[in-house]
Amino acid sequence: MIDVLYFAWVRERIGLPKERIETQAETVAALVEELKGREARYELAFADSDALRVALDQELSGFDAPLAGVREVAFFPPMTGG
Amino acid sequence: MIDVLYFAWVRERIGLPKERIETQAETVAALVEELKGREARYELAFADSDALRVALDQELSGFDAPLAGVREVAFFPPMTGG
Amino acid sequence: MRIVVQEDRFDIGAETAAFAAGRTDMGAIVTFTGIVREIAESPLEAMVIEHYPGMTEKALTEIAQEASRRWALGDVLVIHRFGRLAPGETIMMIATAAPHRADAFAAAEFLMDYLKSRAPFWKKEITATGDGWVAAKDEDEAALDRWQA
Amino acid sequence: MRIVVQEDRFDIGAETAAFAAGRTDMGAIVTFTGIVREIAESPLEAMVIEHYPGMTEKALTEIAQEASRRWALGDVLVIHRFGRLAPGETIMMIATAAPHRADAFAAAEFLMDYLKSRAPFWKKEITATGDGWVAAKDEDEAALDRWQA
Repeated sequence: MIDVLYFAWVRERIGLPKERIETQAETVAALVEELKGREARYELAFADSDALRVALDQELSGFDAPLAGVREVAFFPPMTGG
Repeated sequence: MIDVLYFAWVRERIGLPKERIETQAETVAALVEELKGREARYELAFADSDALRVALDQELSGFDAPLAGVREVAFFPPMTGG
Repeated sequence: MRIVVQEDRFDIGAETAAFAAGRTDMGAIVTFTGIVREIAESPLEAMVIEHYPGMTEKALTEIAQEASRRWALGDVLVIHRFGRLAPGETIMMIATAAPHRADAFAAAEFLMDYLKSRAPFWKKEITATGDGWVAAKDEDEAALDRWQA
Repeated sequence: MRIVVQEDRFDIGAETAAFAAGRTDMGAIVTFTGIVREIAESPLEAMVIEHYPGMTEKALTEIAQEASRRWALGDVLVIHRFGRLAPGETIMMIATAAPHRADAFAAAEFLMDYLKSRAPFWKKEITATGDGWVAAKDEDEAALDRWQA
């Protein structure tokens, strides 16, 4: 079981800020493919992965990173703080 | 007649902040030579002209600048504001 | 080092004065303050800032620690708000204290460049004609390049 | 634009708050504050700042105008004190307001570099073992080179 968090327009497209997922995906990229296969709103949210960033346990990461041992995955657009 | 002002250690070496001078000097450099010829304290203050700056009518200037029309000449070390 | 993430307003005057107070060992204090700006094209009603609680504080702390490693700093302050802000309201501020001005300035610019693109905040503009998420700028990402050793 | 040369203390918190207040057109405010710093070698009793009344205001105004020509600024503030200051006291501050942070930062650094070496102020350190005029640093003169077009 893994917590998946969504922020900004990723959250809006998927329609929820957080969910718990049972997955066998070994990498972030595999998890994204699995989610895209679920429903159109996931397909829409993850359509352009160049426009997305991912954090694993609150550290910025790459889409090829392994999910082994990870408790929290977050997907969001590029940050616009400051 | 021209007002001559001294600041910081130039003022301390010469022993006064300001004086009025009657001079025929055509440039700053000529005025400096004239002052150096007056007394030892001027000689001491103007010994190293590389360490000095000059302003003519409150604008930074060069030692070769003409004095024609100038009302106020100021001599001082490099600035250390901020 | 002080890192604050809050919804409430803060007083940049009081924060600046408190940050600078009693520093006889630091000659230079630099502050940056970000303010919600009116946009000329369409009247801005509000700016809504979303963030990632937990990761935000962690990311800001790491950025401030990296600045302290790179420059001789005496102290760093970061305050960043989230929630709904009106035009003219203060979004965030940073402050750096250093013995010399070059370090205080460089660290402040570094903090801002990293905070813009690496701290998990997202801005949404609310206007009379609709809402829209602020897009990240290529120039903000490019600004990070100058800090690569 | 506001240029102030004064002997009295000033409140950097109040000045910063007043400078930033009500700016819905400026997204970025940068401030720099200079503080009298203790010197490790010999306990500093005071810093005495001499200036050239008349020329000081003129030079600071010209430097601020030049900054406004080079960058898109909304406002500039310069406050510089003279007279006798104790360690920890604020010597001076500058503030810049701009739509974008790069302009606010660049203008603030430019103002400081020029103010250091081109505004007629001279510092004298008063210590228990004697007094001495602060020598201009080569690095401060060199800092001006980066602004040559």
